[in-house]
Amino acid sequence: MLSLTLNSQPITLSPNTLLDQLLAQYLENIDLPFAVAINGVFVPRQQYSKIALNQGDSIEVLSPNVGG
Amino acid sequence: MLSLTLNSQPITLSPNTLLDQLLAQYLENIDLPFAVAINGVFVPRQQYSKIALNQGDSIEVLSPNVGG
Amino acid sequence: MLSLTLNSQPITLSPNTLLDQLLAQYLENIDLPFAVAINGVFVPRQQYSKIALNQGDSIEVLSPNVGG
Amino acid sequence: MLSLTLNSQPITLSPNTLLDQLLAQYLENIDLPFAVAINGVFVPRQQYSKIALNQGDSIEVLSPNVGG
Amino acid sequence: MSTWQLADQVLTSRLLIGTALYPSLDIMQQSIQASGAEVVTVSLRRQSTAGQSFWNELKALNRRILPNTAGCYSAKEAITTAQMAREVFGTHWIKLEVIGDDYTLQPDPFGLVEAASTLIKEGFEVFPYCTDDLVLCQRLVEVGCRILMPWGAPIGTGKGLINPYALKTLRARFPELTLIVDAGLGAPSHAAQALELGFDGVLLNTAIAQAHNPVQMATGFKYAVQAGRAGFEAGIMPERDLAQPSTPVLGKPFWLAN
Amino acid sequence: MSTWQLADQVLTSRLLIGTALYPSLDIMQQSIQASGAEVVTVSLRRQSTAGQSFWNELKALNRRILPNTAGCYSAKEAITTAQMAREVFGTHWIKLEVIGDDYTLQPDPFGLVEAASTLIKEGFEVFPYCTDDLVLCQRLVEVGCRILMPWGAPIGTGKGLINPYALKTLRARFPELTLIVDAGLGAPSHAAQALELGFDGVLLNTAIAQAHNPVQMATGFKYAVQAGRAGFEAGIMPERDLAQPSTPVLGKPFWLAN
Amino acid sequence: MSTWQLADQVLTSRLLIGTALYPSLDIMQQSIQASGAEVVTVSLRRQSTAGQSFWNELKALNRRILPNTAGCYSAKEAITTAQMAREVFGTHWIKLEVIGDDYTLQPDPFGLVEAASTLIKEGFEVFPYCTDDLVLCQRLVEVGCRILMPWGAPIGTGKGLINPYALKTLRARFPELTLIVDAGLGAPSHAAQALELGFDGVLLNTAIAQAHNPVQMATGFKYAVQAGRAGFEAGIMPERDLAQPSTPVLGKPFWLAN
Amino acid sequence: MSTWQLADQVLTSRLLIGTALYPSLDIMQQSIQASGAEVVTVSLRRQSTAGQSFWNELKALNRRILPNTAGCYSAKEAITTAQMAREVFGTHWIKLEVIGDDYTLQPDPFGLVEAASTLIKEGFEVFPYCTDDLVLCQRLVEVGCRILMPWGAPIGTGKGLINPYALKTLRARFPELTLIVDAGLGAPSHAAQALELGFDGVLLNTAIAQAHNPVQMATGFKYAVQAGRAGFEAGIMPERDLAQPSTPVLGKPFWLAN
Repeated sequence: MLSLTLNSQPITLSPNTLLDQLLAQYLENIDLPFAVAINGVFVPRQQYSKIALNQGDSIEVLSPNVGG
Repeated sequence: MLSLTLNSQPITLSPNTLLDQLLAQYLENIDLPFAVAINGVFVPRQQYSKIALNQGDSIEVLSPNVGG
Repeated sequence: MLSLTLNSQPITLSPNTLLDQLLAQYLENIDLPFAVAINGVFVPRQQYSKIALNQGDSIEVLSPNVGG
Repeated sequence: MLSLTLNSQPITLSPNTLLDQLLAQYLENIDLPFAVAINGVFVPRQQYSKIALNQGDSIEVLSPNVGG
Repeated sequence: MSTWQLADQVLTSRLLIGTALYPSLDIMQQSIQASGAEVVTVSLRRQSTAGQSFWNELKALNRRILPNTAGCYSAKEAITTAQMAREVFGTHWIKLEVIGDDYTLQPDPFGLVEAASTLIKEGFEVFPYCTDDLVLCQRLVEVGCRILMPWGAPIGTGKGLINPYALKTLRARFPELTLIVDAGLGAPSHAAQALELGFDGVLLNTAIAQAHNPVQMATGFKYAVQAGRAGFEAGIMPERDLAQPSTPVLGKPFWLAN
Repeated sequence: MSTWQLADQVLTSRLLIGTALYPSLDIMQQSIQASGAEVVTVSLRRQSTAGQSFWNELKALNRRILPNTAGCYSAKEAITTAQMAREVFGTHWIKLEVIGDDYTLQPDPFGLVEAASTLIKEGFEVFPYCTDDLVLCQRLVEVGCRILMPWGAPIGTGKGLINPYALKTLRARFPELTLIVDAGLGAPSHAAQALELGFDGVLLNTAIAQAHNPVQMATGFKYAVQAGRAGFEAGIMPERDLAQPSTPVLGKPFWLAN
Repeated sequence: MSTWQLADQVLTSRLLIGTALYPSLDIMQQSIQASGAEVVTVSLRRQSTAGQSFWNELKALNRRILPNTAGCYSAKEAITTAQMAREVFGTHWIKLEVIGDDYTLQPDPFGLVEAASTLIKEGFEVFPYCTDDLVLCQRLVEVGCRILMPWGAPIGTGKGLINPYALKTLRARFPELTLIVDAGLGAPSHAAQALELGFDGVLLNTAIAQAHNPVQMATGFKYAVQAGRAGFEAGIMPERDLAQPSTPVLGKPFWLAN
Repeated sequence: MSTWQLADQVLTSRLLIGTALYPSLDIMQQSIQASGAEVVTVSLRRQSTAGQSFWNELKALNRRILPNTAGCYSAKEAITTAQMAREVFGTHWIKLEVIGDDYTLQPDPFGLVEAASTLIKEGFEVFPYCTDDLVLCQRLVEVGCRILMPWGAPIGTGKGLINPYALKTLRARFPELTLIVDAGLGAPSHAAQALELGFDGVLLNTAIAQAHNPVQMATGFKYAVQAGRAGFEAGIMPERDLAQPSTPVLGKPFWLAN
């Protein structure tokens, strides 16, 4: 199993999980637009299905919020 | 004859001229509201017909103008 | 007896007491220059011996103090 | 002959002239401390005798002046 | 837009405007329209052709008239001028100017109190053009003034509020009075600042009349008093010495977390 | 009201407004409406319930969105955040913040130029939140910025324009650029002053959101930018040191003649 | 160091100093020594032990004494106090204070002129503590004042010169008078600024007496008046809007030539 | 008078002075003497007759020399100039100027950090002429600067401290560094103010050299730094909004009692 973090929360995944699988699982109830970065690097939407997650990856999923 | 000034212009009048006589004569073409002071003292409109002018009187007839 | 005040303190004096008598009595231990006002009016030093005090007089004796 | 500039003045030198030879010649009457840069690069004093000048060199010799 | 009370009048605009110094009467008329001002200041002068045209324009504008005693250097002069103005314009309102100095055109505190006292007894509603001196203002209030018009800066200088501390003091000490900044404003932001300090209105002339484009400048001042008043009523944030983020720090991605 | 060009957009309002720090989303929505702003700033954060409600409100408001990179302390962070924002909001506009100091929240000139350079090459329209440093601004222009957003004062301090001299210099030296004062404004008069200096617009958040009455304060700032812009276009009178009468001296009665 | 004339005295120092509010008489004595001041202000109060010690110190200091009428709220009070002071201190100098307001402790223009007029007729040399109001100052001059002491700011606030424009106007309009800024100074730079404007001296108390270290602060103000006066006499450069190099551009090496 | 540490030197005066722009070398020499400055700035230029005379005067003055890199527009130029200066003047001190703009003559933050970094590695004691930008100053400290010389205003403008807020921030954030205000001062009070803010010294040239009487102005600045430093060390009273009497209210006569 892989240990990684999603928005700083520890999660475990089976090896070879793709990013879009993770997102489908974790964001199923969310109706907000979002974007993803892995280890501080932006991942465009078109690559979600091509990216396999790795041990220790730090995944950020961000959505609109208030700002000044 | 009396020598006096109207708005600093020297004028001569026959003795016993009343203020309203002077005004009638000098302001006949004027369509502006005005007020009068004699020797720096305000003369209300109702008194025009009661005031006899005197030698050396300084008469001011003032009307609306621009102001800040 | 007369009732009056010296620097706002009530005092009583016998009639016909002169100002310099009062001062001699009340200021005997004081080594400060001073000036006197009675009822808010300055009394020059030369008049101390000529002024008889009256019922209700308000006497101020003032001396140097700090000031800005 | 080489063409170069000294403090923006064109000069000509025979090939293989060393920097200290040039300085001896051009600065003989000067009693001011100075420092030298060739083509915008500082040349320490100890190297004057080792540096041969080249065609097109731009030599600056600077001395103390007023400054804020 | 909310209304306010100026003497016996209910007004909407907090801008009072002068009628002098415009390039033309036509531009004056357009500027006053554009300014939204409901009160205009005028003077009394000897008759002239210009005066005739002005009077016609003024009647057409149909604004509330506030005659001034501009140019008076003594209480006596100002009182006579005020009496004449009342008869001519049919109003007991008077912008009381008693000038104390030729160069600064500043109000004479002494003549001003004397003239205000007399005129109030004669039934005038006195709008005294005064300095920002608190004690002078107290005296004016003691003789019956309900309105004070301290200067922002000397007439025609366009410097804005040269002593905001004094103006703030006046507002704090006279919470119930009508306070109007009169004279010295140069830019719309100056008017906004006066209103933000809690002043009830501003009166100006030169800044509009002598702008490159008076009509547009009048519009600028119209908005400026609305801006400043809204700011005052809405409660301006206190100034802070330390920066504070507006965007939330909660929910930042890990790379912003430290 | 005239229009102006901000990047590829034609706008009417010269006020850009933030979406943070309001007492409630409802008040945020009303304030933005009242402000007349056509551009609103937003951020990216981890999902939250609040974020969901905000997003719904934001869509309903139908304003042009300017995402920020608030909270970023390096060029790399800011670049990643900008890339994510482009995808989320579907806009190549980015308010670029690279913070250089925790206490003043001031822009980092070095990181800012680096991030701006990269983002412009990637096709972004960069709105850099910068200091009023002329040389920094020149560098930003050299790497392709067409818009500059110098601070008025540190974020959230409400101090207004702490260095008008520097801001005037920027306007004089970059006559063709779009210049917007971003951050530090506290009162409507500050916004008016910025516009009077010739700035094209102002961006603010705290002064409105943290007012006692944000909706009314939003109205105040709406008028303030109109006031300041009109003043700028109309040509503000030069400041004078000597007083000048507005009411004419010609035609004065004899008692005013000396 | 050059000398100057204050009323009938030739002085060296342009600093006048108060005697109140010091942590102790000993520190007062040291501070006055350190300040270099040759004139000290004092008051009249009812006798007290403190008064006795103060009087002994004061005699030992051997400075020129300027009694005040502090605390007076009417011309009558001030006149009586002045008369008493003349007798007690053996000087016809009087610092005339007629306070018009409890909170700002500002001079009452009306009472001040009245008291000054009476006292000058009685042979006093009046040092009126006044506002920066030009017309008030003219009245004081008309009744015979040869010295004016306008405030910098309200007593004890330490704000410095809140209205330099008004102070400059006074200096320009009264080139022959002795002008001293009295009250409101907080820092040595404020005193220097007053002297740079051409004022003949400054009078202060709180800023020194209430400093953490009064003796050292007195030294600071001693230097400040010397600094400001030298600046005034030497001719301060006019402020410029454009930068100008100090180091010469002539003779620059080629790499600096463009 | 107390001493302070500037790099490896113990100094008495907190005034550093330039050598340019004087009406004559003789007046330069007298001005430097009068100023009490122990450190003088100089430049490198091509030889000239004037340079020869200057050099003789400079040697006679026997002051600590701080060469500048005035006129340099890139790090490379500044580095070469610094290296030449070290050899000519026999000092590792260098006033590092990298100018970023022809009109404001303001420091280039980018070139400055680059040059400072290189020069510090080569053993120089770098005195960087910088802006008041906190992040720039942090970078300079990171590359090894122990001294910072932020501008007060653009060189030669005489405007004084145009952004005291930024200077206060620098002092608060760098309590251990040597901070000197360099450039833009016009009057002695400006220098006093800088010292009162806690700055360790000031460096100036134009205000003295271009005064009507440079020698006297030098004296003025000598006193000004002493005044400001004493004020800083003695603890300047906090500014108050409400007036406070200095003369005691206790012991007032009855007519002052209410």
